[in-house]
Amino acid sequence: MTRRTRLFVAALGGTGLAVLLVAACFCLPRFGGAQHPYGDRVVRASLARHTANTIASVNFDQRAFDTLGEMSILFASVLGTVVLLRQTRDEHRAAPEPEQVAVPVRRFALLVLPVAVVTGLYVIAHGQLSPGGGFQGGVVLATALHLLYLGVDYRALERIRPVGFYEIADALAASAYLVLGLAGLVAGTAFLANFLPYGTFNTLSSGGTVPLLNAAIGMEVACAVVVLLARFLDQAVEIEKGGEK
Amino acid sequence: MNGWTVAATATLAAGVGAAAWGVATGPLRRRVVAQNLSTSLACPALLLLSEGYDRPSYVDLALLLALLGPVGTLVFARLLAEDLAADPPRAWGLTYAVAGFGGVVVIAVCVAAGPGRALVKLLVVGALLIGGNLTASRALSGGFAGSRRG
Amino acid sequence: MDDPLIVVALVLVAVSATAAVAVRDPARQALVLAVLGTVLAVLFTVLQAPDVALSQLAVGSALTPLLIMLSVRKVRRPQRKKEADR
Amino acid sequence: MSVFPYLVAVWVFLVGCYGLVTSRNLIHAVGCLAVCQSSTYVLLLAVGYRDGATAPVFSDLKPGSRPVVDPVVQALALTDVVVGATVTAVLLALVLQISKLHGTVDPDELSELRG
Repeated sequence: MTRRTRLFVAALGGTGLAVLLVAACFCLPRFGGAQHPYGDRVVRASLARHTANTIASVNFDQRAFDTLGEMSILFASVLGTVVLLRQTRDEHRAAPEPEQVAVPVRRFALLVLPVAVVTGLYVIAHGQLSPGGGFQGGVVLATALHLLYLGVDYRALERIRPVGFYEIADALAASAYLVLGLAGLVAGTAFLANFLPYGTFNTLSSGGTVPLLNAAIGMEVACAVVVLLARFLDQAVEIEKGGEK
Repeated sequence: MNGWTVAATATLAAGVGAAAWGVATGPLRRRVVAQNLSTSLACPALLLLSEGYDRPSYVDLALLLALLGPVGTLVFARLLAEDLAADPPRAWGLTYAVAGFGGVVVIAVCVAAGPGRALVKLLVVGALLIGGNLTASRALSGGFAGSRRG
Repeated sequence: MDDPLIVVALVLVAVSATAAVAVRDPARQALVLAVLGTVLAVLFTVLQAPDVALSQLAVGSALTPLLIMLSVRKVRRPQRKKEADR
Repeated sequence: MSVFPYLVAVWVFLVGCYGLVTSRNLIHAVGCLAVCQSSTYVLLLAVGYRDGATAPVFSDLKPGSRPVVDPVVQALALTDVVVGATVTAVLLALVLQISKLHGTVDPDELSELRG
């Protein structure tokens, strides 16, 4: 198919899709309407289970099975990236050269790094209370580590980031989520049911299994992002085409 | 709507809107500066919104943006160092103006919040916001030597 | 209640999404995508979804740009090496 | 106002699709796909919004004192934002493989290579 026919077909399909989507918009419930039957029920259920952040309650309690699916997509995509970006036989590793970074930038990076790590842990730990949770905090933690690459150089990052360790931790976190789900079965309820005591409303230990599942997801996301970025950094910085020199 | 949300609307429409325009057009040196300023303008807007909605927990958003916005700019400064070395950005007047605006917003929100734990968090956000903005600008205008790799 | 605020945020999202598609160079597109991420986070805050906004900030401000810029660097490098050899 | 947010979501989705079809660089195409993804978040959150309501996060709010928006759609969008980023990473890894094998990331040149 030539470029022109392809564009023509795409324009035809796009116009049809646009008409259908716009027509569908006028059939949706009014923006800002007061009718939210599921939302109202979820909020009631979440308050009954002493979880202050309703969204965390949906993610890690009422729809925890759904999150298991999301987590397996995450795990599969990390696996896919690791397989796709492995070092092939016709490539070799070249040691990265040290980077000259301006002093204020380097100081800023080294100063912000611990602050970012603490913020990441804070966001994970308060997931069931205030906005945040494992997904967000995990990304912040992983990004924080890469300040070393941005502010110092790649060798500094490699020293504190044994990729094998993060790969194992990633798998451990994924299985921790499963084990917590199975623990529900052992306790005599259902898979991924909230079987722990709910605790006092609006404290760190409230919500039963929510903080535990939240922590497992936080660890999973942080390790997954570190492993992903490690593969990309390897490709962009170290691995070069050509045989062993 | 109250005064806080009106101020946030103005910041978004004028400030972030201009930054979005700046990042989409013009030479590379203008685009990177616009990207840096977009985060340092959105952060005060988030603080204003938190105050306007009367929800102290929304301050976490501003905290995260003040923390990660400069990191994003460092990414570009680092990986575009060679392109930027040929044509470094020179927009210190604008950068200081935006940093000053961020400072004013942080002080206003601090006054409204009053003493307490919330104040400490707001001050941390303010320090990260202004320090991050200035450091990221410094990194853009020749913070990296632009070596071939590393 | 906050209609003008929502409209401004929506317009900003539409404009930066259009710009992200119209800018054809991947490195410059990554810059626009970073701004799009920030603007989306503001829109989510305005729509009273701070959790989603946090997610978007964490991903959009540093992670996605880093991934794209590293890919651009890797794709560009063989070409640059050829030029250096010449 | 009652459909404007939905229309913005439709616009963002279509503009992303247009970019995908006309892209001459696979990395740019992956970026366009990220734009398409973001349209779904806009649509979901617009469906869950309620006039004059606030977020259903009760750490700094007395339950029942203010109306709250729908948390279900937020939970859906929240996980997808992070998972979508890792899927973007897989696509970029595929692009890197293509660039290694064929020395180009232009989809048109790639289809010429195949013949």
